[in-house]
Amino acid sequence: MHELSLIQSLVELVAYSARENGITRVTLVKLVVGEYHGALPGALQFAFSCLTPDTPLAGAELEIEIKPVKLHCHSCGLVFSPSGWSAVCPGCGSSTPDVLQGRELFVDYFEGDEREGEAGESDSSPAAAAGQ
Amino acid sequence: MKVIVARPLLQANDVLARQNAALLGDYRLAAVNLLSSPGSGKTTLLEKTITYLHDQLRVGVVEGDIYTARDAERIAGLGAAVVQINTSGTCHLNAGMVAGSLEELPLAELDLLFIENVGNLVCPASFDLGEDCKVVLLSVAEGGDKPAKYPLAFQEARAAVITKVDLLPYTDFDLAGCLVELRSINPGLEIFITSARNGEGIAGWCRWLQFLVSSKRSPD
Amino acid sequence: MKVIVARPLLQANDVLARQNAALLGDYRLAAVNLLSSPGSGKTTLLEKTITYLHDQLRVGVVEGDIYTARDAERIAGLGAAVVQINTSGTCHLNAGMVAGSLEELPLAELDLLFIENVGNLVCPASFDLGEDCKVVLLSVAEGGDKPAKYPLAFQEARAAVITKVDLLPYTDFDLAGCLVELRSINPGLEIFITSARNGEGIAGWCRWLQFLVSSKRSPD
Ligand SMILES: Nc1nc2c(ncn2[C@@H]2O[C@H](COP(=O)(O)OP(=O)(O)OP(=O)(O)O)[C@@H](O)[C@H]2O)c(=O)[nH]1
Ligand SMILES: Nc1nc2c(ncn2[C@@H]2O[C@H](COP(=O)(O)OP(=O)(O)OP(=O)(O)O)[C@@H](O)[C@H]2O)c(=O)[nH]1
Ligand SMILES: [Mg+2]
Ligand SMILES: [Mg+2]
Ligand SMILES: [Zn+2]
Ligand SMILES: [Zn+2]
Repeated sequence: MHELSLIQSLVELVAYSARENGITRVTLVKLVVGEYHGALPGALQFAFSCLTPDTPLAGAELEIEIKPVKLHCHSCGLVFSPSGWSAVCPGCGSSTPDVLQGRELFVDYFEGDEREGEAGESDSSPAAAAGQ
Repeated sequence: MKVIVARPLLQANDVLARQNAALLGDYRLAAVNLLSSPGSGKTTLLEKTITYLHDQLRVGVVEGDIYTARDAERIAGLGAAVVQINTSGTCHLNAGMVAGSLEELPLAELDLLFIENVGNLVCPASFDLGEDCKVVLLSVAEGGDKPAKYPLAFQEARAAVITKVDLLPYTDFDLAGCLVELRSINPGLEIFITSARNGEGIAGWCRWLQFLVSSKRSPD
Repeated sequence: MKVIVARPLLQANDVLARQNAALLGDYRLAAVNLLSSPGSGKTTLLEKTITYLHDQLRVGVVEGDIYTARDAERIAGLGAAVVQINTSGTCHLNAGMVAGSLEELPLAELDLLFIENVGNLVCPASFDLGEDCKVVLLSVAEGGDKPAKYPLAFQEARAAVITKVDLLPYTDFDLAGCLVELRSINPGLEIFITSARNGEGIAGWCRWLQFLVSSKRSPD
């Protein structure tokens, strides 16, 4: 996955929601990324710091929670984190588990400052809010 | 002030993908998103498939490439309906690009739609386009370690097509070992072993496509 | 969502790339960034090159992969200094990742550094890492139309290595036509025609590497 598409989407989503909520300056963004999607936290931080200036997210902190893959074995009920990419159950050797965790890719929450009377000004489309 | 968002990051793409899926659903048109490295043989497999299924299914194609219309020209040469998308640098198709192409295709006159993604084993796997399933290609010449090294495409796919098996004698590809690794990465994966050059495995692959089409035509 | 054009990201990357270049300059250490599709033969070419140059140059390698340390293990098996970067999903190396690896390598004891990028003919071409030059690989099995369809890597590269020419008899690769197209895309490109399997072209490629190293050691 290209970290740029991730962070561009994040900036659009948060800038849009900030505007809806009358927030002019975002201070913290919490991102949850499942291991399946991959993305090195450093690469995401780097893209975030490059793509947020001139947006309401300028100067904000990006907090990243990586959710490790967790699988649930149908046959024996074991919940396990696979070693490498094998989906084979270490308990019973069966190999058709459900994915309990690891596919997440969402903005959990953000924090920011409200300013009286500034909410809803100008164009409020996501693209404009993201400073594109 | 804290604002709970809890919205998927690729929501903009996902919304468009669901619209594409709904449109394809209206026509009961099965759609397959083809993923692989550059040159694994996506267009060649499409050529063989369209020719093989000529009397049985009407196939349409969305061709995704960074530049050139060469793949679309190859498909058009077979008489199939085809639309070329040029991403002009972007490393994957997204649902919005595909939405535009669907408007240009005679959906009511098709039984099966292929979307050939940009040749890239990494980035396209994260973007749903509204397809019924993803199919990943792996050519024998690339080496059998690619599923473990580039796992997401193989995890997201419903089927994998191992291509160019006519090259087995001239490579160190360990077919048995690769099958074991593929099944451990994605136990539910359908696997087809093919050569577009000598025709091996094409019949089995096409049977599976016909099954996809009839499941979509008469669900349940 | 256009992915390649994000000037601020590339500019910030370039700042780090220039720092890497300055560090490599201090050691007069020539560095080559290897780009290609998955499985074009980057690691195999490195194995042949390290073995061939064993008595003449001390070679170090930064291995970029999404997952696994398989490529680094292959290189370590030859006794060369190697650091593995796992990008955990990211589709290219950036200069920051490479900066971290340079700290772990015995730079003063090396003559030539290879950076094997993630297998991806698209995204890595946009990110400078501080290398002296990019070299792009194209395997005969991928087909001769890849330079025209994925031009950026071929435009950015100083040299192209056509790999797996031992497979020419079993493919429809048009070598003469591909050379013409390569030269029209990038007239200054050095081109090497090689097979790691039968050794063809490896000597010429290694001569060029020695020339790179000596130019870096005694500039002007
Ligand atoms: N020997 C052999 N060569 C094949 C086979 N299938 C495809 N090829 C060759 O592989 C090369 C690439 O094939 P394409 O069909 O263009 O591959 P692609 O995946 O569509 O490539 P892009 O769309 O550019 O990413 C061509 O030279 C084909 O002739 C096969 O079964 N055997
Ligand atoms: N016939 C033939 N096969 C080759 C040649 N060079 C490499 N291969 C094979 O091509 C496959 C891929 O080689 P690698 O060296 O792993 O390719 P790579 O570009 O490093 O792959 P990634 O790092 O995973 O992107 C392996 O099965 C190699 O044995 C060659 O000159 N001739
Ligand atoms: Mg193609
Ligand atoms: Mg390699
Ligand atoms: Zn990418
Ligand atoms: Zn179990």
